[in-house]
Amino acid sequence: MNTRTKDDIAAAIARDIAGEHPDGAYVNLGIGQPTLVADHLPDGSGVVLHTENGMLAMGPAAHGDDIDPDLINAGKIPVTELPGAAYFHQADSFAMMRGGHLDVCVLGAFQVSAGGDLANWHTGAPDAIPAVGGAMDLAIGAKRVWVMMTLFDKQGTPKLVPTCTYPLTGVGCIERVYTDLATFAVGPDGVRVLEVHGIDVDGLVERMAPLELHLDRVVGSGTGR
Amino acid sequence: MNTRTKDDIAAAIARDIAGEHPDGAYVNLGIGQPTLVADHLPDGSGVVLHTENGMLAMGPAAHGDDIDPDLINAGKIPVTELPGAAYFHQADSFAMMRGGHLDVCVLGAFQVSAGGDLANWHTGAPDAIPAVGGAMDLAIGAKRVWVMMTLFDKQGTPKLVPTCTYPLTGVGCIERVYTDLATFAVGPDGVRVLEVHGIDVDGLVERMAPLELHLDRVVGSGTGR
Amino acid sequence: MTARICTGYDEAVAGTADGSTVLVGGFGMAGMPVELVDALVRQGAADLTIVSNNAGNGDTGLAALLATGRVRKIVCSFPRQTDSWVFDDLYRSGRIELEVVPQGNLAERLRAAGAGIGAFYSPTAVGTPLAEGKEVREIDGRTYLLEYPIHGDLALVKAHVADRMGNLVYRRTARNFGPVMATAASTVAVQVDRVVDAGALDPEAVITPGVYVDRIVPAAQEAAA
Amino acid sequence: MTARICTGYDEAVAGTADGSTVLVGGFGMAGMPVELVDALVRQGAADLTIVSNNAGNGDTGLAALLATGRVRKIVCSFPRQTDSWVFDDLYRSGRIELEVVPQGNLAERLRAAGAGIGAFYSPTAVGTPLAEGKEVREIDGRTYLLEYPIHGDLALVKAHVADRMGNLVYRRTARNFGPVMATAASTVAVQVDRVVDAGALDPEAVITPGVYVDRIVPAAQEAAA
Repeated sequence: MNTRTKDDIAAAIARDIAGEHPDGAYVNLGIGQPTLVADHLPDGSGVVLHTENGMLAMGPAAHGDDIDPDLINAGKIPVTELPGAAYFHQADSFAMMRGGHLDVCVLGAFQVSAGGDLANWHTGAPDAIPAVGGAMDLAIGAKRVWVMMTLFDKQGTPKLVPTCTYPLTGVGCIERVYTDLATFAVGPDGVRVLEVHGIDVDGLVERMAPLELHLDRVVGSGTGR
Repeated sequence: MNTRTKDDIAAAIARDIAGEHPDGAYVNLGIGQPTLVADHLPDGSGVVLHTENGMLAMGPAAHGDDIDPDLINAGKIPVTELPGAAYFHQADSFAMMRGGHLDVCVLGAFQVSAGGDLANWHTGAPDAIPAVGGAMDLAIGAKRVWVMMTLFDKQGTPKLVPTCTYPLTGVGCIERVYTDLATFAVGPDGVRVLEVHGIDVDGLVERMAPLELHLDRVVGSGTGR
Repeated sequence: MTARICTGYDEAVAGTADGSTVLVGGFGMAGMPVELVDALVRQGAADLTIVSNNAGNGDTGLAALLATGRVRKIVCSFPRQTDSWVFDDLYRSGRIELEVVPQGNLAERLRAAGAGIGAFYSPTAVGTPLAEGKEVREIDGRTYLLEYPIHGDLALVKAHVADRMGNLVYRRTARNFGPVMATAASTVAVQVDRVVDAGALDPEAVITPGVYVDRIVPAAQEAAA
Repeated sequence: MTARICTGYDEAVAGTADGSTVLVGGFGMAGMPVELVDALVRQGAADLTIVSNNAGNGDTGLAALLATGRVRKIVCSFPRQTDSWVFDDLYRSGRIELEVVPQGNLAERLRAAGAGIGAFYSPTAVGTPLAEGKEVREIDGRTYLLEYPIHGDLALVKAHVADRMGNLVYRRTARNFGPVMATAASTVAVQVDRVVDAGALDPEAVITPGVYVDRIVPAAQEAAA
């Protein structure tokens, strides 16, 4: 089976960001896997990374002597500063996000619904300690919010679902879902399969049931095209 | 008659600011006569002047080569910068004011009511072009808002009145009124005469009628004390 | 999108549609983007709503724009000045609509537009004629008015220096409305004294991060053109 | 009042009353005022409400304060971290109350407190469990929640350099919550790497103007004491 690795998915997102924003995009990459996208941005893409703890033009992770405890990303990982960087406080940083000034935000997810609802902050387990961070602000803030996740959980249950069963992070906020097996557009028109990878469309439809999939625009290895 | 000049009034306000804020006060001086207060602040008072167009530690008016068109006060007069100055934008400047972080604001007035209402932005004349500037924000912003004005208009009518007849700038916002003939405390307890100058108390009571004056704490030349 | 360095002022205001709301920076002449306003006069868009602290000085800049008769409405805090004869005449003859907004509310409404805030409760103007028609609410013992954001289609801003990423710094009190207006408009055009390379501005001292800026005109380049 | 340079951390937190709300800066350890929090542990005030982005790391600083059992409630966006065992234990055993607030709403509610805004409508958290009990309003076709200010009795902030007027600059992403918390508390205590004379900081680059700062502890002075 020829499924995509996290790196493949990150590369696809990076390609789409660069393709849709030829003059450079302002992008926020959520904690965890979405940060991999930064490693795949093409040279000269002009993409500027925002980290919601207060910085634009964030550079790659810092190592060795470059580590400065005052310079971290939203995941509290030491990072670096690129030429043209700017620092700002939390209210200004989230004003920038909430006001819709960032082009793309890429987040991880527990679940995404067909209509674009996002659940990524709480499993709903009664003993879990709730912690939201900036997730709810990011979910509704950027012009376009994309999700990067595996399509199925460890039990084989789809994470793209008719309706989220986990507590929501945001309503109708997700536009696209990048996964190991397929890429989807979600929203008011429902779920449209954009690409498949290492799975054929019939297999995908079967495993995703009862979720209804629009298949009129599928491309990718799974279709043989 | 030994009434106070504008300079005398400004000196009295400066003395009171310094007396009530021995460690230095943050003060906004309104356009026009209140700016005279700056000239009377005692050396070492530590008073820091705010100008609502975006500056703290504003210095005296600029002259000659010191004039910089980018450095003006709220009256659009060229001013100077003192050591320890800070610049900020309009939203931050009015947040500072509205949030109650300034100790004293001194404003001019058309009328002040016994309860502390202020009218200083509009005469109510039907052909007047309304223009409020920062007056309404200043009126309700500082911890203590004081007025500096002549007690009577050119027709001899008192400007400290039972109820303002001019359109209001702010409700119940004024605490003290400094005039050429007397200084008053105003507010929920009504009008209390604090000092008189060049007018005796009986004369003051008569000219201010029907406004009721509390006289239990009067000092000054008019009483002979 | 990353800011574009324009070859002239006309390019920076190109495409402004009839009926646009245009935010114009400046407090008096400090921070007034005169050359951009002149370009808007040449560009010819009509039926404009202008949002600016004042309503023009003398016969140039904003006053010249008003004189074209292409401004339907002006939203400002202080239209009436000694040299605002162009506006005064239009207003008195009923040829321009005026919305007077207290200066702090004007700044905060622009900030709200940029920060994705739907509306906010301000204590400024409570009990005054400018409260007419506004929703009133008591919160924690204090009375507030509900104020809505002011969005612009275009903002014209004057800053001091831009870097090639669009980061801006201002000069002294000329900063005034620039930073908030730059957050509040769909297209932001900025005139600057000069443009420097990315990395030449101190990232700690950037006032307007490049994410807010669309078009930049350096004065030096204009002079050389 | 002008800020006071304190001789030590204990002086900076002296007088903190039982039942106080204390705002604690920092995002993870960046900008965390560890020495001021340690002083608050020694000071002994109980029944505290702490407002901070996280709920303590390891066993020092905020975690040490929680471990004293003198914190009744914590308001934060992201309590759960790999090293938040002190908080986790208190929470699971029902010995601390938790209010989870999305990070952007937390910053904006602090800003509102400092800016004199009575309440504001935020689009963040609409349709999520964190919207429970909040007033909902549709404005211009979008749904918002009504959010109230968060005022502090005391703010503990870490900055980089202060001048003798109390003006502050920060370092990189350690700026985070410091500037908004400094506006939102009745008493603001700041620890800095060093104090310089008035005039030594660039007035264009001051992030927190001195008007917001009450008490300053320079690390160098503490080391020398």
